[in-house]
Amino acid sequence: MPYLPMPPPVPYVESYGFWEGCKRHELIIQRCKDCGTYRHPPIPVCPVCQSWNQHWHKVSGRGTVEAFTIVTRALFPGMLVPYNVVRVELEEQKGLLILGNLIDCHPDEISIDIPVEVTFEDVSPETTMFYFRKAA
Amino acid sequence: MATMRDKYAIVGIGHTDYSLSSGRSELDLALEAIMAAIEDAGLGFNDIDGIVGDYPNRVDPMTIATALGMRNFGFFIETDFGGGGVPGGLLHAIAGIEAGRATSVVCYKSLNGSSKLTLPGFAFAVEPHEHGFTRPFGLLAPVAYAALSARRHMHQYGTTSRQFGAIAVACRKHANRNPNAIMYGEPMTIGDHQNSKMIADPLRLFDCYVEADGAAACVVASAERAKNLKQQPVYIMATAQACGPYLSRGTKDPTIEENETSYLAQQLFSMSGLVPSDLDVLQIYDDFTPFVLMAIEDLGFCSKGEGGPFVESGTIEWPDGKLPLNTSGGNLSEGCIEGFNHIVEAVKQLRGASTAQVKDAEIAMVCGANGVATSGLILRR
Amino acid sequence: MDTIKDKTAIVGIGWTKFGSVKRPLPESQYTLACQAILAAIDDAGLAPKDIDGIMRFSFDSNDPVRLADALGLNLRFFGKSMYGGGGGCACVAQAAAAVHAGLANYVVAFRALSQSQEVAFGHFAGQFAERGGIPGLMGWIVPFGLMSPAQGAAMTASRHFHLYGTTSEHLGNIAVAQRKHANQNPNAFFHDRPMTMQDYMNSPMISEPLRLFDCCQESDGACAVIVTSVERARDLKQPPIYIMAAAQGGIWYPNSVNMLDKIPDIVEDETWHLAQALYRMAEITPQDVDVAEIYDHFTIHVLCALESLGFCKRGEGGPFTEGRRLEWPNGELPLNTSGGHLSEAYIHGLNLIVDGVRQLRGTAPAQVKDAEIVLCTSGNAVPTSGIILRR
Amino acid sequence: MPYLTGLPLPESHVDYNEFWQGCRMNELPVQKCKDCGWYRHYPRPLCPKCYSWNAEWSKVSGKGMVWSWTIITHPIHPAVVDKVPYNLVEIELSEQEGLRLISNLIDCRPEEIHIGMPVEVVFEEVTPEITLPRFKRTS
Repeated sequence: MPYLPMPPPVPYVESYGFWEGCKRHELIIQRCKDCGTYRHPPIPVCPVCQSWNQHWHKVSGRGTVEAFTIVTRALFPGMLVPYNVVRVELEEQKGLLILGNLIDCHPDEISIDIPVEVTFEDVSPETTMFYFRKAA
Repeated sequence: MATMRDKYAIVGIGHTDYSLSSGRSELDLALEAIMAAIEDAGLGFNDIDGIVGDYPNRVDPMTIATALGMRNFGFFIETDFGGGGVPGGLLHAIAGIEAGRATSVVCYKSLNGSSKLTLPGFAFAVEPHEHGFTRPFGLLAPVAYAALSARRHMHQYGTTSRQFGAIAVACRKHANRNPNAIMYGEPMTIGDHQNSKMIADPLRLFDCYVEADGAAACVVASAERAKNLKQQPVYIMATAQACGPYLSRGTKDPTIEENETSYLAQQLFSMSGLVPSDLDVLQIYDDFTPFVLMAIEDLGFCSKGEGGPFVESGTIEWPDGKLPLNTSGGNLSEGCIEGFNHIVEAVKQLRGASTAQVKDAEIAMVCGANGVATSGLILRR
Repeated sequence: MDTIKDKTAIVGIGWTKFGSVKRPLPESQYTLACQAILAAIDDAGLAPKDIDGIMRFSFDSNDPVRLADALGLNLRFFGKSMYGGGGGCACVAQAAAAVHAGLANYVVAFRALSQSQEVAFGHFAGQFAERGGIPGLMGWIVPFGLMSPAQGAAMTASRHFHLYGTTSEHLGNIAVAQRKHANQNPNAFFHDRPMTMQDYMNSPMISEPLRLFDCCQESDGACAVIVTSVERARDLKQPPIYIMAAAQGGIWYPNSVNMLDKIPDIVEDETWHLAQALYRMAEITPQDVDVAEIYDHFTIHVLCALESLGFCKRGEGGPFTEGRRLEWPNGELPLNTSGGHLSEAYIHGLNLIVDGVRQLRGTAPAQVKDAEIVLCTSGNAVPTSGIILRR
Repeated sequence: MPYLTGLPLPESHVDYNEFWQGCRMNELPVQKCKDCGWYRHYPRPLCPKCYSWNAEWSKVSGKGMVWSWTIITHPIHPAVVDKVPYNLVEIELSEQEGLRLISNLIDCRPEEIHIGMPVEVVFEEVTPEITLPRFKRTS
């Protein structure tokens, strides 16, 4: 079951690798082969050294909540509220942010800086979503 | 009254391979072309402080700025109206630099017309609802507008399909010297044109542009700045845009003397102080052959109705014609980069680096699509 | 480097009635655009045939051909700003640049919106819900329920609260001040609706920590301004309002899926860069500004802008809103004196520019005494733009 | 049976609804300036000739001539894959030079169509909401 009744992302040229990783239950982030900088969302060129050499690098999936909101108004019928949206800073690199949801977590338990870890949900044969949960 | 004549120059050009299927995103293609243009200029990525986006903004300048590591980009604007607006991107760049807002501005166009590997974003923009007056009747693509205009031209002036074909044949001949042209290695005779599949009578397959994957870019800077850069500057003698009430979002009536392209010509020639006979080479937007023929008339290279005989006379064919047209093959045979390929080719001609080099070419014109809001350039060595 | 300081002026302003999704105007976006543009032409004492340039907004379907069709215009300059609300002042800036370069004589910058008939921005993501999948960059946020600018702004707010101790009352100060200004403005949507801090605190929570009254409206209406050279301006009907500075600001931002979920840690953000360029060109400091027309899509973004624009330090935006500092008539920095997007109408920043011009003409609904310099900005949290105007 | 079916149909829009409502009543209403009398199509908010906002929806005769035509022989859009060849005509209405609209001729073989041929409107109901103005030869 996806956390929200929303359509899945449609992978595009730059993002196939990421979503393939999710299918393997791996959080993989694009990384510059020359200067080692991670970047997300994926883009073809390294924003730090402009190198085209890049590879998909498996990250720990651990990080901290950098910002969040509890959405309390549904934008269309069938949208369940309240739900949370969190922006997680991954531990690999300062400012390496990735947006997601914090599952199995009551709104009152969410605060900035709490440690979280990635988890995966096969929502359909084609799509595996990544989510975060509070770190044990 | 300020004039921008010769105050600015194209200092770098870049482009990708043009192909039917690149397997690459428009962003990927754009970055390759832009970085190539910056390197061609001998500039560093951080020297770029302005970006003119490509309508309808397929590739976000903010993403380009991020990829190029531009910590602060202080000038970004979008030229309007697709194939008509592309040369106008340089006009916007000049305005920005002249206002002291930037020093080196990159303009670009990136397309996945062929493989359609596009990257959809927001759906804020509202489609003009007047489509309701055309689509239900089967007017569903630009080729149909071109066909209706072409038929009028034939009716009014006795223009023939072979004359439209002369444009296609010239462009194909030029493409066959250009290894980056999609139609390279595929010669075409007027007979081939006449036998090509009818798409929208009187227009045949070879009257239509070739959809392509690819990107092209250039860097604009002041003439002073240009002097100290790597390449021989190509000076912008004139740049203008034109859009008037005569368009009326319908079919272009080829008999109307005063139209967007004639207004464009008037401005380009008055700013440059030139006359049509001063030009050595033409790069005219060629989505469909009849629009090229009409542009040749509207730009004043021949009078109304004489476009047919003019193009049939060989005048537009390299190497012997007096006014070679679309010497890279253009949208018809090199591949449609919505006219940015025309800018790149004009610069190559003036650098003496074209694959169909016009001897001693000194002055080139670039003209955007007609029948829509349009724009153009006159460039010199 | 040569700049356009004081070389161009705004000589005409026009606006329509304002409606909203709840109280729609019957006119189309096309009609509203024509109404506002003709009003501005008339205000300037010009004729439509004088207009030879148009700058339009991204997402505005009134392209140059449609406007030339309707208004009989012969245009030699046209272009498009980018990033929605971030582009309002960019339209004026590029209009000024074109005039300065001799590429056009009289350029219109305009915005027309009919959120009741077209896609209402707060709800555009609803269109994704019916799709089989979420395409492109939106695929990184929409499947996780980040679908509206208000939700993105809420992320910024939660972070700002956490980093700097900012509170809902601080945001409320902005909303309450602007409502007070709207109550002075007969054309403001909320003209007849006073609002207390209590009313603000009682307004429904949209996306924690943002409430309904932290959010701009979804409006119908249009505004237009006309830019020309100072030489031409002298012979026209209105006193010229000089453009002291016009600039844009954008930053290197590797996490660029943008739903206004700005990262308030960054000190040198897009608006900070904008401010440097504006003050450098205008040769003034923030202390010289008499009226601030700061783009208010959401109160939190106004607060961030006050910091980035140098009215206070990063993180001090909250306390800066206290002591009625932003309130006409006695506040030290009257803010969005027409009511702004929160309380007048959401015309994508063009109504802020119109009000800025009225302030300098001395004809604003909430007139600031002896206003001489006005700062107008466009939407932040995206690449943005701004202008500084003077009498 | 209408000439072409299954193509994208007009959406309701405040600027254009009068036109389509007229067609439903088998009338061809064209926007006309109440002050200078100039017809305009497609509809626009005001008169670009005299800047008057006074406009009426004037029922025109529906008579005109073929200004230009084409035969679409290649599926230029997914919606017409099984519809080609079909004709597409631009009609100049008799009321005003340059007053043109896009339509189809329902009673002509391609070789019979020529510029200048006199035509008159016929109305084809394609849905309960939408009736399209098409044209036939004037006998």
